[in-house]
Amino acid sequence: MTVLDPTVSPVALLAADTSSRELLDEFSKREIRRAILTAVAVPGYQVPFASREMPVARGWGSGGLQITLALVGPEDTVKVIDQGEDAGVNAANLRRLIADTTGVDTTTVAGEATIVQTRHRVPEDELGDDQILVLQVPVPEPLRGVERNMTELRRMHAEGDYARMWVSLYEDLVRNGVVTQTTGYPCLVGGRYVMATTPIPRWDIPKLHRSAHLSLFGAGREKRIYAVPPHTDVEPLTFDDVPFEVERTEGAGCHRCRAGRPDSGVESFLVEIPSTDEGRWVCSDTDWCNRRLASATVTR
Amino acid sequence: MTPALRVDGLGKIYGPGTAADVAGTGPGFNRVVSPTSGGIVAAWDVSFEVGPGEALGVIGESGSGKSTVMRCICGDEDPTTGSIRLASVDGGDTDLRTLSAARRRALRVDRLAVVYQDPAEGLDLRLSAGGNVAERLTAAGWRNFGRIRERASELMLRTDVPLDRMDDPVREFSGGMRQRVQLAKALSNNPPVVLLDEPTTGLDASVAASVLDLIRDLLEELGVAAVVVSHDFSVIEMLTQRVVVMHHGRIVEAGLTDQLLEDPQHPYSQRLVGAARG
Amino acid sequence: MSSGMDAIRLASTARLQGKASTAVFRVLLEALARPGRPIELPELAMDPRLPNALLLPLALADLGTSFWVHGLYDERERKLAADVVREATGARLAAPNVATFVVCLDGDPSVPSRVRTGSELAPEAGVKMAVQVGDYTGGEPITITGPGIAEAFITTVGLDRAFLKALRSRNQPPVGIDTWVFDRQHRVLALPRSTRIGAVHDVAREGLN
Amino acid sequence: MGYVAARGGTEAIAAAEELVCRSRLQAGASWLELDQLTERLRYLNDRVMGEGGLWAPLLAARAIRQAEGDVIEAAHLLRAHRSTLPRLCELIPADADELRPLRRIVPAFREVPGPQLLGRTLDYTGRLLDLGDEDQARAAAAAATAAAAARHPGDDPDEYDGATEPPFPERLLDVLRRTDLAVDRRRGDDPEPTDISQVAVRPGIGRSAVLSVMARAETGALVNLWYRNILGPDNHLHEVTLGEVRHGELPIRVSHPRTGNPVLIGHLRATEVEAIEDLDGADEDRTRFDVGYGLVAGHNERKAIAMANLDIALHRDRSDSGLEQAVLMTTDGLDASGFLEHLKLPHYVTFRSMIERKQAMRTDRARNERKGRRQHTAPAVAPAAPATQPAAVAVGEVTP
Repeated sequence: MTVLDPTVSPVALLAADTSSRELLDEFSKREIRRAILTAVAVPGYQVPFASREMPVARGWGSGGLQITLALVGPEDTVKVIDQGEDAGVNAANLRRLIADTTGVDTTTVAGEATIVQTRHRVPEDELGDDQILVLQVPVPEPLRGVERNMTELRRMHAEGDYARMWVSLYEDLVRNGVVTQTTGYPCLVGGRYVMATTPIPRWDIPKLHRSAHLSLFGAGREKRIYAVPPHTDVEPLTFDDVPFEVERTEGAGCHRCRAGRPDSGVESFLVEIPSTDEGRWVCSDTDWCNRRLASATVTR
Repeated sequence: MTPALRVDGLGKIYGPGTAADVAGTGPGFNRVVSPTSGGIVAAWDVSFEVGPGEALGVIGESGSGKSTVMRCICGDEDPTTGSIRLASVDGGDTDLRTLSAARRRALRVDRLAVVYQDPAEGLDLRLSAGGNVAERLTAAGWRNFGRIRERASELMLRTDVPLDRMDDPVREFSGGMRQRVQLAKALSNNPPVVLLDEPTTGLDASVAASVLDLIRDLLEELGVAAVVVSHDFSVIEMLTQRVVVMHHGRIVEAGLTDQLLEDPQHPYSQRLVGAARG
Repeated sequence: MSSGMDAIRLASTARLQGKASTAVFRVLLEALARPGRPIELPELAMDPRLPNALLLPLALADLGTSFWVHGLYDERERKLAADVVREATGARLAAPNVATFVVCLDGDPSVPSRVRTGSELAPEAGVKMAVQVGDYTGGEPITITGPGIAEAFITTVGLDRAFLKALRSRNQPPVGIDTWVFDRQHRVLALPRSTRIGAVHDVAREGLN
Repeated sequence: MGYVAARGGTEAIAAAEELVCRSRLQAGASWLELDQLTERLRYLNDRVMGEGGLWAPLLAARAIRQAEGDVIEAAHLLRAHRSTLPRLCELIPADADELRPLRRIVPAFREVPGPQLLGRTLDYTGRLLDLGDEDQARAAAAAATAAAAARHPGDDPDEYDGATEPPFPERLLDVLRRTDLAVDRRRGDDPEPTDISQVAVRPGIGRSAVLSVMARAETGALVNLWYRNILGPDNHLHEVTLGEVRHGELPIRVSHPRTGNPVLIGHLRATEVEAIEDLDGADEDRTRFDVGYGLVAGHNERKAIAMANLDIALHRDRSDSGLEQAVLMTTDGLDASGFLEHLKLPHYVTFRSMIERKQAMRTDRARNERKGRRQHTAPAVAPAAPATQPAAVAVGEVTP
């Protein structure tokens, strides 16, 4: 390392170590890391960050990918899922980009991962305090349905002025009899900021509430990072007398591992197979389902 | 007793100018444009108090500065000088102008309500009537859907909005009914001070009369402090006990409403009363 | 040797690249996510003459950021530290009220009142501050609650009452200062602005056990 | 543990990628050389550099070839490549007066200081599709290329060579300022140009950032935003008079990292436009003009004109009309097409949740119909007092 040559720019020296395979240079990582730290210190606040272009398109997980790449070190093991599935095409693509450019280990087992990058789901396994969940966020602004003007949105968050969000819930109940918000249910984080829960299903929201793990949310296209630290309140916005409802279908159970059937004693988020026969439900978390199947086989 | 609302030395200049440029404007000069700066002295040296349960009228022609005064009190405009105090904020010790914009906006949730001439200013026309009431209640921290529904129903009943229209968008309502919804929303959480800006102007005469009746009854029942801004002496006469007359940005006369109507002193007041009686 | 060359030589040990930079960041993140808990720093090649508090800007600063180093006791040490950070990161030296990073080498309680805290509209403008202390056992006992903390606990962080009081008065979330406290046993703990720091000098001492 | 290949997806994307690469190679045509792109498809190459935010003609050509001509894909490749490059120093802001023009027109005047220089433009080429013989054209191109290579600069006195022309002393804006016909809105609050690759732009950001966003915008998006405001529902724009339209070479310098002295590191071609606006607002100075500014990388006049016109519209539009947000947030080609195309990703978890809510609505409706109750009264849950209920909640005698 030639460090005493005063004609060499100190910045060039810092950059010199970056291996050519990496998708982000050292400075880009630092900028993302600064935003991550601010996000953790201000739970639920959408921290603006520069957001580099990634080898995947905007809207395809570029925000989550940048967070993961800013986090991973040689000790890490990464799991990547899309819709709960490790084998999905988008998950597979992101996993291979991360592994090929950083050399990090990957896994499909939630418990083995130090970093879980996900789109649209939180794993069924409860994550521990040594794990970080990275969520890909297409639309980070929870209030966009009630306000389009970004300056006004900024004011509303700054003042904690969420009355119009409550009114939209009121109107929803009046018109439809139930709260019709499906995935990405708005939550109040740490009693302060309303946050968009990516589009994870309502089923997954309780897993963010006072969790042992740290959750980081990355919106690459809209250039925002936000976070839920461990042991932080994540409360779905709902009226006191209108219970928050997660997805459940009476009588449905996974046709593979039987999760959700009354005799299984365990529930999971099920997705539908469009058919009319008995096998029309299956776990969205494929690895969790596989492990249940395997252990059931062993038990038998 | 602390007045519910107290305004001292309020002034507002649009465009260039400071207190030094006020000279040469006002009723005595028959102009509001400052001869030195060219700025418009919309209101100057306006002071009054309103006690709990009392309604004060502010009367004047358009351009007299009465609406400017109202917009300065509620925070839609920032006055050039003067102070505004509410008994509900630090017992009247704090000038609202020293508060942050965010805190001033927060006062509009439960300390102060405004009823605008145009319901579109005070309502979200895309929302249902009940939703508009819910907006104020949820902003004030109400989190029980059943209780909000109940409260909204009470208010619809009280303001003569048919209950079966409560869940329809206000956009589909007539002008009079929109104004009733605006009243229901403004009064939904019993704010101690209500400002009404030409609340019946623009309504058909018969509709205006019934809305006026409703306002009078509500003010009496609620015991709120009210400021009623109007160009129309019949409105002031019906709703208020005391009145100030504004002309070219200044208060030219103040007194009990019935006395002032009976025996106006200032020539401008005499002209206004004359026009109303004529 | 001139102090400039000295700084360049020291900076060569303090320039955190690739894995070292990542490892330090992960510790800073872990500390911030679990406020008040000391975390072991990774093994680094940094010259032992340099205080660990410099690791905050050394791991996170770059061309587009600025920093300030505060230290009343030893102006030579302060200046050298600043030169090293500038040389190792490319960041600009700036006044404390505008700097992205502030390093406080001596626990001077006037520092929290001199740095930027951001605003409700831009909480991200709040400073990231590193404070160097001797060890965590000294200083004022405090209770800690807030995000990242499962149950409130009582601790000391090596900062005295005046410093903590100054910090508390600037932290009005979402506005405030995110603080990392480095001790001389190669550890760091964090007090993000979201952490509520309570006074316990009048609380029964049994609470510490 | 190593790399764990999840069954299914990994094989599928690897096969798809392999198919793309193989098809590209075996296209049944000769290999596409980079100079064919930089020299024969220069508008395309310039556009990709502009929208990619990176001046690198050969890299842009590679990107276009790899993207098989998809402009946004090529811009994406350039930008993702840039993400891997460390940012070692900042350019010294370039002075547009140093632009050495290859073309310059001033539609606002017939006679201007300096020449009206039509230069290389498609404007007055007959828009007739050339159906000439391919072999003849090939031969003509080869002959012309050879002749050009043999010629030395200055051989032909009639041929304009931008490099020999000094910078023009005055631009139209200088003339307007000298004659006191232009509003002066030079300001000091945005002294250092914002690098939009380093910040998340949002409404309220300085003008330099807004201009940068437009300079990097997708050409079609910017042209459409302009036209939408001329003819569409938004109507924020007037038709401007163009002052300067220039295309030329701009010297680029950096500060030496140790000495701080400026060092010339090269040139880039750029298109510059000044758009003159006739002010007519109630609070505007009708006795003067205002000027909007456009500067984009490469030769792309329509984008630079749209930019200059939108610049002045943004300055005049002080309301919350949303024009600023539209310019800042909706004109980036990668953002828009990336989000559009993400709809192709699996969405079965969200769709499942949507179906579940539809069923919940039906269940609720059916339950209410059974009970013969109006659908939208309070839910069956017994209302409890709200936690933060104010002391008095009633209106007069209707107190419950």
